[in-house]
Amino acid sequence: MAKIGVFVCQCGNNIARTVDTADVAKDASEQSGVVFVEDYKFMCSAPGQEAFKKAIRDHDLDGCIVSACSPKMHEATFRNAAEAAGLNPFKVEIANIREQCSWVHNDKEIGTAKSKDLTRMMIQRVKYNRPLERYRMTMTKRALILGGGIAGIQAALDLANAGTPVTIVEKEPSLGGNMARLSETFPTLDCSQCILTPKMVEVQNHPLITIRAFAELEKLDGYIGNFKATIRQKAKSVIDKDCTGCGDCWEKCPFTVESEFDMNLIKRKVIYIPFPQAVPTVPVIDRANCPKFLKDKCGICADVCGPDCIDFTQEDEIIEEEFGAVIVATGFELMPNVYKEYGGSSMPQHLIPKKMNKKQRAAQPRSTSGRLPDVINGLEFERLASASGPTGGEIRRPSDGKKPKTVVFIACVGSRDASKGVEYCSKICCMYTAKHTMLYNHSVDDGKAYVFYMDIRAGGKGYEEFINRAQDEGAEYIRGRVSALRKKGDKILVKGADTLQGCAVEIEADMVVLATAMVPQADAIDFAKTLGISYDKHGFYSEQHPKLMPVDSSTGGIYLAGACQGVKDVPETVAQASAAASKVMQLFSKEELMREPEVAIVDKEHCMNCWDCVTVCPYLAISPEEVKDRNGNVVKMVANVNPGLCQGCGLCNTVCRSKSIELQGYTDQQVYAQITAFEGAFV
Amino acid sequence: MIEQIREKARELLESGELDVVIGYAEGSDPTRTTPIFCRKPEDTDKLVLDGRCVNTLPAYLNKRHEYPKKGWKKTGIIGKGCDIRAITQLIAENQLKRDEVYIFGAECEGVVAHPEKWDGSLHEGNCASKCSACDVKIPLDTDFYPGEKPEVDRSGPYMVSAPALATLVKMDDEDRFAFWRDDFDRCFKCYACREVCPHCSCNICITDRTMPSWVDQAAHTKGVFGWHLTRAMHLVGRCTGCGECTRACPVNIQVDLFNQKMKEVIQESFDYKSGYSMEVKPPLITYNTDDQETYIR
Amino acid sequence: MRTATLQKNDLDRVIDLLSQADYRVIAPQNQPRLDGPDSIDVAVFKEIQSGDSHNIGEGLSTTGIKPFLFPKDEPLFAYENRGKKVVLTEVSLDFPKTVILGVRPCDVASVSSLDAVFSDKNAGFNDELFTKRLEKTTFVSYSCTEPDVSCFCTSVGLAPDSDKGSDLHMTELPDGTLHVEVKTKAGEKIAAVIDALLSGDGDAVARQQAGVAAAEKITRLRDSAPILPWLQDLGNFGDEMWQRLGEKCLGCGACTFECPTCHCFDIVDENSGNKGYRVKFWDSCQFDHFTLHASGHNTRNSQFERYRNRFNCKFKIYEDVFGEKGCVGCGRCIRGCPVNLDITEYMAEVAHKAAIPNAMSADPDFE
Amino acid sequence: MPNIYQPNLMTIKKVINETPDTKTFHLVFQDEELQENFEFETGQFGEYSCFGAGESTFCIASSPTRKGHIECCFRKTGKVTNALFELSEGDTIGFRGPFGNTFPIEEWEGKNVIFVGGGIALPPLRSVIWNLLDLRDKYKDISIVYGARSVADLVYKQEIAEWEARDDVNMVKTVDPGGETDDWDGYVGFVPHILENDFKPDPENTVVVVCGPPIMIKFTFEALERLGFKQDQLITTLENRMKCGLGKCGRCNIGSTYVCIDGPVFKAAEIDLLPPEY
Repeated sequence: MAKIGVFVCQCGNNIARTVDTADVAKDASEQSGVVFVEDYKFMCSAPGQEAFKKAIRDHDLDGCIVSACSPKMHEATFRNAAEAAGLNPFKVEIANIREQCSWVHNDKEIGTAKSKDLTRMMIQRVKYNRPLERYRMTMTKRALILGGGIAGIQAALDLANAGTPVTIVEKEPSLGGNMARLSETFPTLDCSQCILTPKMVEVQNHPLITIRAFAELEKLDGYIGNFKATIRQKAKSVIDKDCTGCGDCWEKCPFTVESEFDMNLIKRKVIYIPFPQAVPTVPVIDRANCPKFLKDKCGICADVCGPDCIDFTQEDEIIEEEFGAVIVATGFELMPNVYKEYGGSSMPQHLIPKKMNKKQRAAQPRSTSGRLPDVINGLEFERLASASGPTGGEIRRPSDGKKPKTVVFIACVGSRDASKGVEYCSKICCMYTAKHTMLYNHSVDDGKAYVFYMDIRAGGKGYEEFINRAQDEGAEYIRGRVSALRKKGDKILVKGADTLQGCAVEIEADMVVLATAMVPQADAIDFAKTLGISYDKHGFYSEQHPKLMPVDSSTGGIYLAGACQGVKDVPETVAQASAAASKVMQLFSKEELMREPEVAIVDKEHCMNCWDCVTVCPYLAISPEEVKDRNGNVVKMVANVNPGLCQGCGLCNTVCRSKSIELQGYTDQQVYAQITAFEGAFV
Repeated sequence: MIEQIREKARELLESGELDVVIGYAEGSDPTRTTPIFCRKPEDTDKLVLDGRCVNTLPAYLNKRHEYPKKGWKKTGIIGKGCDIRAITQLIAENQLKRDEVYIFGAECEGVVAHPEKWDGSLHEGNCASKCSACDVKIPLDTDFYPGEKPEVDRSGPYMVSAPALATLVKMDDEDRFAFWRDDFDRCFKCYACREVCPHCSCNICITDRTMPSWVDQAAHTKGVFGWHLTRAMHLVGRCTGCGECTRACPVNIQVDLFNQKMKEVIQESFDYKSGYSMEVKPPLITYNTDDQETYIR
Repeated sequence: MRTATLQKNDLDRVIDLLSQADYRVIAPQNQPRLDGPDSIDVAVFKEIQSGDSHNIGEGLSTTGIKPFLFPKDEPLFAYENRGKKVVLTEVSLDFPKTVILGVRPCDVASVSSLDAVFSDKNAGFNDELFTKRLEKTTFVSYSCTEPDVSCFCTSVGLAPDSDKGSDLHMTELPDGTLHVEVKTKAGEKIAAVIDALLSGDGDAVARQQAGVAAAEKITRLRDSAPILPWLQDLGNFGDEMWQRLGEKCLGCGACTFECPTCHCFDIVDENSGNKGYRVKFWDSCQFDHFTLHASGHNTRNSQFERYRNRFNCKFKIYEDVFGEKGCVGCGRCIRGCPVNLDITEYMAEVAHKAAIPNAMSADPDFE
Repeated sequence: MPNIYQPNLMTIKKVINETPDTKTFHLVFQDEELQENFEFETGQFGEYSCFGAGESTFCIASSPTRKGHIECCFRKTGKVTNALFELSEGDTIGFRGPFGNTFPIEEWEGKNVIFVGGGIALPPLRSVIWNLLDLRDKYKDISIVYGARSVADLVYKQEIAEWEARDDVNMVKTVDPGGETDDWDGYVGFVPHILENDFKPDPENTVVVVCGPPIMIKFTFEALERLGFKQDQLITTLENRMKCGLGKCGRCNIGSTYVCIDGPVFKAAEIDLLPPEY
């Protein structure tokens, strides 16, 4: 027989204002199985918790209801207190009479009646609560970092410096990511590469960090503490361990193609490192463009290589490694210029909203190149302004290399416009556009920079001052939108509106820089599926809780850092990377992994092996299992849940027609008892 | 047609390739046929196949019934197109293996809506509505088909619905509820609708589970609605539209209208029709990150 | 007792008069249905008001009159848990004075079978929910003139014009008039209420002839006499026919729920908060969990065993235990069976086994 | 006459935990007059209810010779027994009964009586055992052979010790192979085997009462018949599923025999005349 204690909290006046807590306690005391009730001002206070523990011990309670605030608040508090008092923590339930009752009612009579119902329902429920034990499991204390940009680099260094072995997987031949492309950074205007490359070198030299550049994650199995990653090391055609990075091969290589790193503004060799400070300094052969691979001609690189480390026969290598945690730091890309009025082309495939059907999607052209060569985007401008860039830091326009005397910068291209682009604010554009005007003014003395903007959003430390400085240095800010860009001789006629002056504006510009929206990587959604994490409608990865768990992904053991989770500038990215690293450290600080026991369990007797649960499980936590008789013959197949993978989402419960799978802690018996205890249930 | 099937069935029973052939024989009235289990070659002489053969025989292949326990390694079964869809669906749901059955299929002219309406022939006045736009009159997956099986285009939606459904959909909510309440008043929960259904495959039905009793067992309004709505939901994306639940109902409640409505919804929302593929899973059991509803991701 | 003639088109007046005399009048009525090829006519017994259309005399209703004596679900009492105490509240046994009109002879004959189970004739336990309803109910039966293909009342000692269990019996004569026979005191009361509509003494000869004519239309003629002795031979319990004939049975309860004499029920508590009802509701011996022990042992583990029990119940157990007929030959179990499992085929087979050669004549195919 | 389905209310006076899933309740009627006048005979059963869960059938496990309260003993297996299991002292349950026939203890006077039980089937035997022990002079040797799957599954452990201690009872206890503990001092083996090979009772002037699962009854009867027992010396109780206990709900019948009315006590000779549906 149940010996249940009911503890009604007044929450100061928060609950007591609209609920007669004494009446709720009295009603509870009359319920079958209730042997102790308490009505107290603050159950969560230290004395409240002590009274709770004392009651458990004195009355040998085997179930407790705390009628108080949301379980999100103090379920853990009271479960821990119960454990300290010798009661299984899962025999404690919270009846939420604050958020779901006192705060939403004004009438005390109604509030009290509802509180009684909620409490009664929990009393019935707790009778079916079984004592549960947390699962303990071993873990592999190695972290996998996906993406070698500033987020991945920072997380790797933090973890490795704390003694955790780390592997970075980067799809490009070098670490660095988008930050390596930047010229200077706002609001301090310090050189981006100057602050980034020392970190890259530190990563390269760190004994606990393994860099897998030019590699991609193919598959991720397992669960928190015990992931198994399948990594494809793409063939570099260069033997890593022998290469000294001398550069003979790429210097002698006679073939060039456009450099992705330099936003196609300049050419690179076919055997190449993306930029001079690349880490690792091991070149790769671009097989798609190398004549050796296309028509078996050339091979100069192999001839000139001193250590003899060019290997044309090298094949992709599949590496399987185990990790305990994963940090996703796959970054962002800029939305290409997809606007005809801005001289761009139509929308690229991956940016087409998912609402389009297959046919509509197929009809969209794939080309991203613009019609007007001197209309460039922010990243292209960064390369033009970068000392290591194609122009050595001099601002020259792409079409003819002239120094542009008039440059128009257009903010919010694609951002904040759900009908044409993305509805969110890309956040960094106001700042980098201001930076660009300054870089431009510093480079071209007599140049004139115009900025078309919607609002200036400069909510960071030193940010507003930075905007002011840009304006002081000569940038002319025009509040308004640009309606069209037209080619006019070798200039671009910018037609816009000045909404403050209330007049139309026309500027003949030498070059136009578009601050296009910051969007997830093209393959972000596919990659999320590989990882089994959730994402929003744009393809940014979803955090577990927007405020309280901003770096946890929806899947245990997978954390998010940087712009893959949402638009961010460098300081925010670094902060989040460190936060993700500290989450991993926290996970690895324990001897064993503890998993909450609220996972699905299978009723093997009734399971009819339709595998609906297997199909529906988003975490791949359920698999068929053989049931054998005494002689080892397979008598039937049933579903089996891996408690390490199960996140307790309950989808399997809903699809199981035979009711053969249920969630521990939320069993049918518990839920049914709870529902039927509500007197109005079947009216 | 039936002669060729009889001959083939006899041959396979004689050779021992099949342990049994499930088919139809003459019933106890001239208007009816009845399921028959041919074990001996000579039993196949009793096989008939015409518009009276209403039963969906794959119900006998459902693990829930005792038949698979009899130790039959390979079962022959005579199937109309819709029955074969049911077999396909059973296989898709892992309730049957393809190599456990040998499917005799033949072109189906349609079946009578109810034996009471049989007057010696099949015509517009007595043919079941499910047959009106059936696209599997030439069945899909057969092991034996008398003669050459013509190719049929089945790419379109399967939108056969009873005229009664249209009447029902036009009613306002209150009238429709009243209609069902009055009709369900006859239901005494004999579960004929469940037992004849090839897809009700739980070894213990949710209505028979007592801990807890989600569905009230008694046949009052709550218990009856509880059962029929649960049944309808359990068949979403799985029902192959054989209509046996309605035909079998001893008090003539058109319970398959729920299934038909659900079939339309599933087809409109997910472009899915059941029983056409062993591989494609019904949408309601599939976790898909491409789902058009963003909340699910 | 009294006999008389009633005009058939006066049946509406009969309903009016009985309603005015404070009877709750139950009569067979066609249920509204949706149009379309898949739906068929349904007739059920329902309370009828003046002016409602009935279908008395038009075929056998889809369901019988059992629900008016033994409802498909009914509360036995209410309970309320109050802490450690429980308060029980009895249900009312004050049932309305009822007349059921147009009951077919098979259905009305089934009442005494049910009474044998529920009244104190059975082991001294009187189920007042049944007996008090029965006390308040008067049956006005109506001979069949057009038995259908599934009817077999003549095989179980009844006939299309039987008046067993009836209070007032009507027979439709070829001239369209009704021959009325008052059988009991309760029937007399009805006759008194409708006295104005009754005339003469009735045509006893025509009534007799109508019965004979109807009986001749019944094609399922089985001799049920050899069945009981054959079933009483325990050796036949393991006969191969049970499995052979019963294997197509899918285990639904259609036959039992439509049967006028099937009386099995289950009892459960239906709860809402601290209160609830203990409810008695129809159950079926055809369900696999009917005899399932808590231990997992099932005394009737296969479906054919369950149907064997049903057949035994109809033709042996009812007679052994309750001293009544277990089958009234209404044929609903034949009409309602989804797989055409036909009880008369069992009867024929048993008769055949009991070596009564002429029993096979109605079913020449069954060799 | 009151509603035959409406139970009488009883208060749980005492709860004894027999095994992890088996409990004994001591029950008294809340109606004092009924408590005073309630009569039953050994072998009869009742319908016990937990309001909100339903009714379940078990025997009255106490002896009619011991007044003051009745006892029931049950294992939690289904909805009702699980709910009953959660009740505690002072709570109310419903009871309908007594129902069914009784052990013919007058017939056994002057004879040796052997009780053979397995697992949760000791409660019906325990009623008749105490009944006989309270009338000890009327009977000759009384033996009890009791077995369970494991030591933990033995019910009435204290009373087993009590019977072992008495010199007018021959107590034989056994557990299935694998179910023994280190300090187990009884036999290890299945009941029919122990009975036939170790205990070997003499059929002369002896009756045997067997209770247990159907399979155990079958093997025990066979073993006893090999020892020379005749069918009319063998008695058992059948426990078919029941709901009403009144011969109406239709589920406990074995052919034309209703266990709730004609049973639950049967002689082997009577069972032999029943179809094999138990």
